[in-house]
Formats: sequence, C-alpha cells, structure tokens
Amino acid sequence: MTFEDLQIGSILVSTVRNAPVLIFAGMAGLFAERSGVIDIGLEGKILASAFVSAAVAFATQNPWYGVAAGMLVSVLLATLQAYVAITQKGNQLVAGIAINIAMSGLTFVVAQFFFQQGGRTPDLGQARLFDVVLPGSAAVEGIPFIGWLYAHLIGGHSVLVYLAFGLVPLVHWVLYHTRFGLRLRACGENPHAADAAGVSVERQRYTAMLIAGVLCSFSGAYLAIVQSGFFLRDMSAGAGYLALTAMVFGNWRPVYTFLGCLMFGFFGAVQIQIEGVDLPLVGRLPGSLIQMVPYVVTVIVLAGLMAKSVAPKALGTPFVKSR
Amino acid sequence: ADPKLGIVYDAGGKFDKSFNQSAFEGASRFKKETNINFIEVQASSDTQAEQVLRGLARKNLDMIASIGFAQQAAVQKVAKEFPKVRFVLIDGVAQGANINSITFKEEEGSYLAGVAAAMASKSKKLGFIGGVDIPLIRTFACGYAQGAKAVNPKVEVSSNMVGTTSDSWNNPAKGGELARSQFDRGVDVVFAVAGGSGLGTLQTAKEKGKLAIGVDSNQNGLYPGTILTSMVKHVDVAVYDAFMQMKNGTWKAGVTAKGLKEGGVDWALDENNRKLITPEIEKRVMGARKDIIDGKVKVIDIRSGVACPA
Amino acid sequence: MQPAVEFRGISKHFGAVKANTDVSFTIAKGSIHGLVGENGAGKSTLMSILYGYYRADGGEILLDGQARRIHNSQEAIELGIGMVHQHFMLVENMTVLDNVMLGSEGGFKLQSKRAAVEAQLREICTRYHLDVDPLATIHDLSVGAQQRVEILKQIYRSANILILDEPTAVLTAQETESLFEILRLFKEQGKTIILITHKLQEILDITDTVTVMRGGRVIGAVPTAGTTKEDLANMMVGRPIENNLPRAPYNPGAPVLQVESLQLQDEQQVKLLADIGFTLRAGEIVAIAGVSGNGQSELMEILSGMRLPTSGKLEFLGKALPFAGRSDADGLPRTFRDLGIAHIPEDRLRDGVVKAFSVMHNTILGYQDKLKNRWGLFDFKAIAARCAELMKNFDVRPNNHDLRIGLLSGGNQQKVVIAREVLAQPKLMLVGQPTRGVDIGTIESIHKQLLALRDSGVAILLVSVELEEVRALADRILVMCGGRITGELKIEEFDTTRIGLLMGGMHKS
Amino acid sequence: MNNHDLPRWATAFVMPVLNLLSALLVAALVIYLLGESPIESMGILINSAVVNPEGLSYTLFYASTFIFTGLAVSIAMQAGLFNIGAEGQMYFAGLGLTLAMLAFDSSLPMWILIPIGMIGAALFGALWAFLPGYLQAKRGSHVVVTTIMFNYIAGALMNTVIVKYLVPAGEQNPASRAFSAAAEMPRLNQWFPVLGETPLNISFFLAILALVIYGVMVSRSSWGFKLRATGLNKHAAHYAGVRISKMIITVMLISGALAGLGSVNSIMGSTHYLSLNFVGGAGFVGIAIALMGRQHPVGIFLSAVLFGALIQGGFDLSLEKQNIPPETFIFIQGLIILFCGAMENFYAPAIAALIKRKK
Ligand SMILES: Nc1ncnc2c1ncn2[C@@H]1O[C@H](COP(=O)(O)OP(=O)(O)OP(=O)(O)O)[C@@H](O)[C@H]1O
Ligand SMILES: Nc1ncnc2c1ncn2[C@@H]1O[C@H](COP(=O)(O)OP(=O)(O)OP(=O)(O)O)[C@@H](O)[C@H]1O
Ligand SMILES: [Mg+2]
Ligand SMILES: [Mg+2]
Repeated sequence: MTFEDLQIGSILVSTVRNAPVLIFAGMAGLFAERSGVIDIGLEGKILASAFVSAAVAFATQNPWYGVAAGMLVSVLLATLQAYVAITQKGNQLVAGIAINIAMSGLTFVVAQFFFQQGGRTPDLGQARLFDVVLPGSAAVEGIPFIGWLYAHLIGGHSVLVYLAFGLVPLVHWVLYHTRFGLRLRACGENPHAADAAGVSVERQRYTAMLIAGVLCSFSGAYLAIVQSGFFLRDMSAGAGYLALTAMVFGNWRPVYTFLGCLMFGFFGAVQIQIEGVDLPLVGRLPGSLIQMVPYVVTVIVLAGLMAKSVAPKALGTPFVKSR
Repeated sequence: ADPKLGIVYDAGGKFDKSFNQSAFEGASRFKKETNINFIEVQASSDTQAEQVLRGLARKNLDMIASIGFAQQAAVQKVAKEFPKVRFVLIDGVAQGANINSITFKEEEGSYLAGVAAAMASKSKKLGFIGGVDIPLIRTFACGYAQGAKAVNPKVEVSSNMVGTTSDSWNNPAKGGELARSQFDRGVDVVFAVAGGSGLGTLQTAKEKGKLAIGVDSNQNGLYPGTILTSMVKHVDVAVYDAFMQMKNGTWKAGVTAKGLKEGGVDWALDENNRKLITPEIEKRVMGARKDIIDGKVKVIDIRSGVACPA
Repeated sequence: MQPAVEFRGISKHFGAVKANTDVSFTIAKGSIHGLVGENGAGKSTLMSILYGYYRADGGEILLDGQARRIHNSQEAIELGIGMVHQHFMLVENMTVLDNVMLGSEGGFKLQSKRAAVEAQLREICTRYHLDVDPLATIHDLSVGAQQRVEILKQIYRSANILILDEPTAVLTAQETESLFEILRLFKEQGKTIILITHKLQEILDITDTVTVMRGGRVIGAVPTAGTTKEDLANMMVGRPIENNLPRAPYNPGAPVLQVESLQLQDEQQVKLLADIGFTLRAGEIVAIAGVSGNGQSELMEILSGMRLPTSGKLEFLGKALPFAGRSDADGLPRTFRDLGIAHIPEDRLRDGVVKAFSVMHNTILGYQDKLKNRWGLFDFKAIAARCAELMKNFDVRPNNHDLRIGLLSGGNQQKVVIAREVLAQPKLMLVGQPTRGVDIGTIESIHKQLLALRDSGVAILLVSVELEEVRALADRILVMCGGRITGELKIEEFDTTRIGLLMGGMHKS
Repeated sequence: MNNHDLPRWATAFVMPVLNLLSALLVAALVIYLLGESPIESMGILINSAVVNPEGLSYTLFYASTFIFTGLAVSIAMQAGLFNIGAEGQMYFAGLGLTLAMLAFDSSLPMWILIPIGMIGAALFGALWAFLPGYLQAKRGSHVVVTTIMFNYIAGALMNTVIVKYLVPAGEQNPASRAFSAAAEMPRLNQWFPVLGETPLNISFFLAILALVIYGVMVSRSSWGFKLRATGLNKHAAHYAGVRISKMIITVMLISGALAGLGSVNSIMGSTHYLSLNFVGGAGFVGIAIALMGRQHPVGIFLSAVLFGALIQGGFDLSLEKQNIPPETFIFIQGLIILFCGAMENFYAPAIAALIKRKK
C-alpha cells in the first residue's frame, strides 16, 4: 500500500463518528470548569452512564429509556460531585478522581451481578440507536463527491452525532450571549464579584454541574448504545481525560474545545490509516509507534502554536466568603 | 480422595472473552462432569501471580492451572518451592519436574482462518485487528496472512492494533472503528484478536454486512450470518484434560505444543456459519488442515525468531 | 431627620476576633456619612453585614425604620443598597458592559439588551462626567477607571444607599475630586452615602456626620461641622498624631543609583518608559509623583529586577546593574537584593506576601537564602526570634507569628513587608505606595521608619500618588506622566498646582 | 479552612477515622448486597492486610511503590503543578533501570547494581518529566495536558521497545529477560523470616528515607520555601528572587525521578524483569495518595499503606469469598478517596456541636 491510498474520505467520516464522545464530555467539562469547578470526574460519569444506558436499553429494549437512565445516573454523580465541591468545599480534584475510580469498580461489579458476563451487558441488538439515513441519500449516492458528502459525511450518523455537533454553537451562545452564561463565567473568574453583584455562586455552580452531568451522559450513551452496542468494563478508555485535554487545549472556549476534540478524532483516524503503510521519509513505522501520533501532535501543537492557556481564575477554589 | 484443584487467571480476568474465559469454561465442564470443585483467583500483576501461586500451593492443592504467559516466571519459581504440587502453565513455557507447559500453535489455526477468509473475500482484501502489538498477537496475524496468501498470493492483509495499554483489550468502540476503516479500504473479511475490543469489530462487521472471524472460543453464535468462522484455541480442553488426568492419575510433566494435530487449535464450523462456508471453502480449509496435520504444510511460527513470510 | 439606616447592637465575631461588638448608630437619609477607624476596627465587616455578605451574630438593622433581615447581596440589592468594595469586585476578563450587567441583566438573552444598556451607560457617563468606555475590558483599565466602573455599576442599578469602602485609596487628588462631585450629585438626588476612608481631610470635605470606630466598637458619632482632623485622629487612635515628623537636615551623600535614558517597550512596541534619567544619592528621599499608570510601577519593577528594560544605562554604586545578556528577569530580584536593593512593592497582596504563609514565613520572603544554614535548612528558632523582634519593633498586630498573613488587616500586612525590607539594611530602598489603605496611626509609624532609614544614609525612591505623603517625606520630587519625567522640584518648591500641571503632562518649564 | 475551630485531636484523628468508617460502611453495604457477610469479610480483609505478617509484608511492598509515586505527585503539587504523568514516568523509568541491568547484571556486584539501577530509573523518569516541565516553564503549555499525553506516548514507545528489542527470541511473554540474582533488591525476609516469601525489600526503607528527605526539604529548607512560594503565589515568588522556570523544570525532574524510583521496587524488588504495563496504575494511585495525604509526608505514608492494605486484603478476600469480585475493592478505593480526601470536613459540624454541648 502507498501513501496515496490514505482514504481522506474515510478519515473525515471516522473523525465525525469519533468526535461526539469527546465533544459531549468536553462541553460538559466546559460548563463545570467555567463555573469554577474542576471536573476531572468526566471519565467516571461517562463510564457510569455508558453502563446504565446499555443496561436499561437492554432491559427495556428501548434505546431512549437507556439514554434517559444514563442521564439520570450521570446527573446523580454530578450532584454528588457538586455537593462535595460546592457545599462541602472539598478538594475538587479528589472528588473527581474518587468518582472515576469508584465507577470503574462499581460498573463492573453491578454488571457482573446482573448479567454474569464478566462486566459486560448483553448485546443490545435492536435496542441500539441506529444511524439516520438522510432523505434522498440513495438518489445522490451515485454522484461522485456530492453523494459521499451528503450520504456519508453529513448523513448516515446517529442522532447523537447531530446533537453533539449542534451542541457547540448552542454552548457558545449560552456561554457568551445569555444571562446564565454571563453569571457562569463570572463565577469561574471571580466568584466574589458575582456574589457582590447578587448572583448566588453556589446555585450557579450546582446548575453548571447538573448540565455537565446531562451532557456527559450522552457521551456514555454514545459509546455504549451507538458505537458499541453493549457495555464493557472500562470502555471509556480515557475518553474523559482526553476531553479534558481538548478543553484545556481549547483554552476553555467552546469552539476551540470542539476543534481540539476534532483534532483527536482526526489524528486517531489518520493513525488508523497509516498503520502498516510505507510513509515518505520514515518508511513503515511499527504499529505501536503510530499509536502515539495523536498525542505527539497535541504536544507539538500545544508547544508550538497555542498561546498560553488561561484557566478560569477561580478554577478549583471553593467559594468561601473570606479575605 | 478427590484432587484439590486451583486455577489462576491473569490480569485479563476470567471474563476476558479470550483464553482466561476459555480456561474457566474447561474447568467448569470438568466440575460439572465430576462434581469436583476448584478454587479460582485472578492475579492482577506479576507480583500477585507469585503470591497467589504460593498461597494456593501452601493449601496443599494437588494441581494449579496458571493461565497466561504473564505467570511464567512465577510458576517457574513457585514450582521449585513446592515439588509436590503440580502446575499447568498455559501459553508459556516453564521448566520443572512438576510443570506441564502447554502452548498452542496459534499460527496453524489462524492459517485456516486465513484460508477461509481469502476464499470468502470478494475484494481479496483482508483485515486483521489485534489488541496490542505483542508476539502472541503477531503470531495470529502471521498465520492468518500465510493462510490467505496460500490461497491467493495477491490477497492483501491490512493489520491494525487497538492500542498499547491494557485498556486496549476493552475498547470496543476502537475495535469497531478500526473495522470500519478497514472496510472503507475495501476489506471484506476481518479477523479480530482483541479480547473485548474484538466484540466491537464483530458487531461492526454485522452492521456493515461484512464478514468477521472470531477467536479463542467459538464466537460463531454471536452474530450468526456474519461470522465466517472462529479460530478456536482449546484452552478449555487443555485445562479440562489436565484436571481429568490429575483425577485419573495419568498426568505428566513436560512441554506440550498443541496444534491442529493435537486438537489445541481449530476452526469452528457449526449451524451458525454453515451457510457462509460454501463447499469449496470447506474443502479447501479441510485440505489445508489435513496438510498441516500431515506435516505437508509447515506454518511458520514467528516466535521462533523467523520473520513472517507473508 | 429621617433615618435611612439604623444599626442596633450589631455584633460579629470571627473565631476569637471580635470584629464588631454592640455597634449602634444611625445614618440620616440623604446625608453623606463618614466612617473612620484604624485598620481592623471593623468598618468593612459592619458594611458587609449591611450588604448581606456576612450574617451578624446579634443585633438588627433597620432600613427606613423597618427591621430587615438581609441574607445575601441579592436581597441587599433589592433593598436599594449598593456597595463599592475595598477590593474591587470586577471580573477582569469581561467588558465594563458585562460587569455592569452582571446580576441585573434584565432577561435571559443578553444580546438584545446589550445595545440598550451600552447606550444607557454612555448617557450616565456624560451626565456624571465619568470617563469610562463601556466596551473596554477591565484588565486594560487603570485602577482609577476600575473605580469608576464600580460607581457606574451603582448608578446603573440606581442604588439608594451607597456604601463606599475606601474608594479613594487608589485615586489621585483629581480623581477623588471628581468622585466627590458625583457623590454630591447623589446627595442632591436624596441618596444616602456611607463613606469609609483613612484620609481625614476627605471626611471634613464631604461628609455631614462621622462615626468613629475602634476595636469593633463605636467610639463616637459627631456632626462633621463641629469637628477637626485632630479630634478625629484622637478618637481613632487614642492619642494625637504628629503632623510634621522631625527629620535630619538634607545632606545627600554619594550617588547610589544613576539612571540614564532608560527605555521600556512592551511586546506590542508600546512605549511605557521613555528617556528616564535621574540620580539618587545616599541619605535622600526622592519621590515620584504622578497619576497612577504613568510608568511609575514599571520603573520600580525594573529597578528591583522584576522586569527587564528595553535599553538604558543603570548604575548602582558605580557599577552597571546586571541586566546584560538576559532574556528574562527570572531570578534577577535575588541578585538585586544581594546587591543591597530592597523593594516594598506597591501591590503587596500580589507581590509582597504569600497570603497562605504565616507571618513568620513572610518575614523571610526574598531573604530565604540568606537565612539558611550550610545544608540549606532553616533554623526556625532563630527565625522566630527574628520575627518576634521585628513584629515588636513595628507593632504588628495581632502579635502572633503563626497566623496566616492573609488574615491580618492591610495595614498590618504592610508593616510586615516594610519591617522585612528595612531589616535587610539595604543601600537602596524602593518604596511603592507604602501607605495605601493604611490608617493614620500606622501611616505615622511607617513615615517615621522611612525617615529614620533616610537619616541613616539609605537612598530611598518613593512612588506615591498621595501628594500629602510626598510632601511629608520627599527631599526632591520627580513628576512622571506618560512614561516620561515631566519635571523636578525641590521640596521647598512644593506647589500642588505646579505638580498637578506636570502630572497632566505640562513639560519642564 | 472550614474546620469550625476544632481541637487538633478532632481534626487529626477523630475525623479521619470517622471518614474511613463511613467509606467502609458503604463498602459493607455493597458486600452485603453481593451476598456475603460484611463483618466476616472485614475480618478477613484486616487480618490478611495487616495482622498476618506475610500479608502485612505485601501491604508494605505495595505501599513502597505508592510512596514514591505519591511523593512524585506531591512534590509537583507543592509547586502548583498537577503531574498526572507519574504513570508514564514510572513506566519509562522501568526502561532505564532495565537497560542498566541488562548491561551490567552479569558483571557487577549487587551493591553497585542497586545504585546503578536506581540512577537509571531516576534518570529515565526525570527525562520523561522534563519535556512537560520545560514546555510548562518556557511555553506555558499546560502540564496537565502534556503529562496525560506523555502517558500515552510512554505506553506506545515502551510497547515498541519491549516487543521489538527486549523480548528474548522464542518467548511469548512481552517482557525482557530476567535479571541475574545480583540485581535483586535484598528482601527483608532475610532478616525477618516471619515475613515469609514476600517481595518486601529495602525499597521500603528507601521510600521512608525519601519521605523524610521530602518532609525536611519542603518544610525546613530554603529550596522548599521557594518551591511552596512558587506554588502559592508566582508573583511573590518572582519578587522573592525564585527563578520560576528553573524551579518548574527542577521540580518536574525531581517528580519524574521519584516516580521512576517506584519502578525499582516493582522490578528489582519483585519481578526482576521489565514487562508490558508493569506499572499497573501505580502512578494514578499516586495522585490519589498525594491528594488524600495532603502532600504531607505522614499523610502520604498513611494513604500509601492504606492503599497497599486494600490491594493485599482485597486480593485475599476475593480469594476466600468467590462472590466478591476483585473489582469491588477498586470501588472501595474510590469510596475511601471520596470520604477521606474530599469530604474531610463532613463530620466537622457534628463534632463541633457535640463539643459545644459538652462545654
Ligand atoms: N473573614 C474573616 N475571618 C477572620 N477574621 C476576619 C475576617 N474578616 C475580618 N476579620 C477580622 O476582623 C477585624 C475587622 O476587620 P475589618 O476588615 O472589618 O476591618 P476594617 O476596619 O475594615 O480595616 P481596614 O481599615 O484595614 O479595612 C480584623 O481584625 C480582621 O482581621
Ligand atoms: N538569580 C541569580 N542571579 C545571580 N546569581 C544567582 C542567582 N541565583 C543564584 N545565584 C548565585 O548562585 C549561587 C548558588 O546559590 P544557591 O545554590 O543558593 O542557588 P539557588 O538558591 O538554588 O538559586 P535559585 O534561587 O535560583 O533556585 C550563589 O552564589 C548565588 O548567589
Ligand atoms: Mg476595611
Ligand atoms: Mg537553592
């Protein structure tokens, strides 16, 4: 195989398909962190919602019940995290990491308890969310570029993919053009100023965490009932951390975070394509070295192109009325 | 009296959809037939393997089955300390008068899978998806490629690995994504040797209407109609046999390499894939099988240090 | 007289600290009410209670004769109370407009409102002569402008009772005057204003009545008309304050610092300092007067090694300061300190102290490598003894060196910083805004320390926006504007008008 | 912060114990739901983790590694850096150690091999932390992101190196060859036979030594003072003459070296060869330990032992009680981190009220 065989189309479609897990989680993290709460617990919430949505979708044979149940659990976890971080004024990193570790264990134990398949849920079969075929796809299929664009790049994905991509402008709008967003950003930058302006910092942060819970659940649901069709232990495989990375990479801004997610999706897809291919200059690289492409690219981009990333100033500090 | 038996899984755990699970199934069959119980433990690290082997040996177990090459060093060490306890090491080789090391000629079973795949493929493009790039997985890949090229030297095999960390065995999304990417490149039969991640591959193949090949246990029944066959590795039989021999007093130490001839590996043909295996395919596969058993065809094992010819 | 606010027996304790004890007094509607007292007297705490920020342990607050429980700022705002805090309550990376809208957005969607509010703000700015661009981002604004944003916020919300906690601490005389203009306008409109300040002249200038607090209690409440600075100072501190501190005759020694054609440009090539040149001799205090934001801070940063100049010749005791060949100022302050340059930074909370460290740890900040033994370790017994002495000499209160310095009042934090730098026995002392937010008693003692330092032969460069302070301390005065030195005066030539003109950019004449 | 002015004995002793009990209570509930007796299970757990000398020995063996990774995360945290990369640093350090051993284990005696191995590990660990530190110091690239990336990169790189170069021909196991006996850390059972055939070795003392040095350096040395000043207020640290970028790079190097030293215990102390993914999450456990132990040496020690005990006790318990999968203890770890690390003040109001009533 040669370099020309790189399937750009396939890479793009794959990017679109891979990104939603990160986009949902990234946007979730964005809400939490712009309000001043570090959300390193994305991973745990993704995993929990992945399990619950798969289990419920299987039990009810209805994917939407699965999505709803996953949302419920993710929101519960987010509430716990909020309680620890906001009410108890505990360490936010610890809370997040605790949730990640606890969920990694608990999802397995519960899955094993109910399904006896080694921490796996049964195959969802018809209870998955299937891809949407845009009207007229069949008709344009034959047209060279347009057909592919319409039927495969734009069309042919799950509803959740459209939700993920639609979320980005929505989040941008909410963050920068609504009262809620203004208050949210104020709480993350200078909660004392928000408080003095009559904004309840606690309520604002709780709300942000709830939204984070909801968004994060889609990430888990997407993994389990769209991409895989079942739940498997630890199937989040670091997606939460990657989403967090995309967010820091994107300087805590929705559009840039989105680009960060796409970047991971894109280089993940490129990496698949160049495995076992003779590359110009370097020749054929061992598969395991190719695995590091997305990560190396991130470091290079971060070091070379990006300005210093600036976190919300109050990120990670509990709001205490004191000097 | 009944023998006291134990089984130690490696980090993958007894539900890894791979050799641990297969071992568990073999032990369970033994238990069902003989009503003799066994103790089972999972050793999550090499250090724990030694600890648990020693712990079980102290309980005066008669036989301990250690599943997975990761336990090789631990078995070697503990077996020396407890000469009365018998050890069965799966997938690795340890020396000792009380050790039976059982390895499998994965390349032979994979060869058959490759033959079947090359016959069934229309595009003459085959895919291979491994969990992590380690010698064992490469052995599968190489056997598969040899089989495919034996059918038609023009067949192309593209190969991808899920990742490099232990997550890689539990990442069905990636397993599916790799399959999609291979299908986009024209592949129409894919062989998944990636534990839980491989389930994502099988699933995607079904969704895309392509063919997939399962591994380790007979996975034909997972998605009947799209699973061409499974490359079965009879860890279950090995464990079952060892326990049985223990019970009957016929067990012997030594090193056993189980290939097609010894019934260690095979391909799976049952009602689930009957329709996919045309008579020509069956004939060709069975022919290759016979040639290998008869020694007419030698499948290269890359672990012996020879580069993969295919 | 109709009372707008009445405090009845308010008490508030923070652990062992009694910030307010049985505080009772009344504020008349439509009046400007002064509130004075030493650092830590409990003024801010009392106002924070009125603004719903803290909950009082006991007592009640009456608004317009009605007892009110104010649980949070939201409720206070709804009751028409507005507060300009001692430390600005602004979100730095947002625009003025967004800061003003925060908390009173008037609807979920902002975009539709923004234009209307912006127009309204521009209108307010013209009406009250406030020079603020609603679309500017806060961190680009000078402190004075940020102060105006805080005022703007309150006007926009049409607060009826306006609390100003040390609003003039960072303002120049002109800025203070225009603030007072606005306050007078407010008063005409029937609004009630509570003004906290350490500058007694301001109390006399603008308030109708004044309440004095000490140690959390009300010492007295008097009509301004019948009182004097001395009376107030006496009530606050419990002793008279000396106005003209004694000092040795002006007898400058050898040059300590020589600066020639110093230039500084930032990354966008904006000139921050241009052609700065002066000489500073041992045993003299040279003050740099000017509106804040005209390059004084940058000059001090360069002289203390915290920032690299773009070019220029800087000599310290006849030797060039070691800027050459450096790409950043990392670690440079240490070299400078080793040379004998001490620095009292103008932003003490940002640069001068580590808030989470104890007082004792803060007394070794910058000198950590001098106090270590040969294994690089500290002898904490010796350091504690050193700290105890220093706290005694400078009357740091409370006298507990294990306390986090963040819990000390601003005045006492400042005393720790000054004590630390004085103790180092420098040859050159750089002093930035030494008495910002500090009460008159402490100002007196800080001034005494600086004069003693001068008399002992140390060269002192003082940056201050308080002309009072400049007059009290300086031997010579340099005036800066727009990054240049626009004039130089001897102390005998001190003339507020002339300095004011130079500060406004009128060149040497 | 929010301690309601409780006496020291309450915050230092009563509250942590109550928190731990709460976590165990939830754990007991789960064990009960799984169909086993919580009390009996706890008995087994405690017995096999701390009472039984052999179990205790394993507990301390695991704790030795965790102390190093916990220290690695802690020291970076003192400078305000969140090093998520201890996992990758320890992994890569394993390579340094292994290369040193493969080169010298047949020619040099033990007392030289051990320091060489330690240096190799520390060096490679530091190397793996250098770039994230450098990029943070000089380019402002967020260390959280770069260290996460470096974990993945280490995984890929180590996979290539081990599989391509280190696996002896004909071997199944993706691991290097075993080192000679001279390259084994002396085990404590030589002196304390009661410990049985357990891998607890002198790394444990090295870990304690590291804790002491860390404690002294951070709280009593001028360097530690500058370190903490950097973490708490960069502006003030700059004012105080600290070379911030040098400090950041230095502390990341030390952090990486400490994480690297964790591999000495795991490899030279136990397995004697380098295997794929040998770190097994010890780097991430280090994060939990640093956070739970509040970066205080005693706290780090106690948390490390607690985690070691959980792994050892949980392992034995799942052996005894087939209904309790080992994953249950991962869940319990999470609970303990939550209760002891993040909700540390959960009982403060209650205790305060109790004390008040007594008075
Ligand atoms: N949140 C708090 N926690 C603990 N002590 C506090 C807190 N806020 C204030 N104090 C203490 O209460 C006392 C009164 O403080 P307050 O800020 O009201 O003084 P102030 O009169 O405003 O002083 P300044 O003139 O310096 O602003 C001081 O001793 C201060 O240290
Ligand atoms: N920033 C600096 N500029 C000039 N000389 C320095 C600087 N930092 C250290 N030195 C000198 O280097 C020598 C080494 O001192 P020491 O080991 O105490 O440095 P350090 O405290 O580790 O430095 P740093 O504060 O930068 O970490 C001393 O002679 C000291 O004066
Ligand atoms: Mg105050
Ligand atoms: Mg030093």
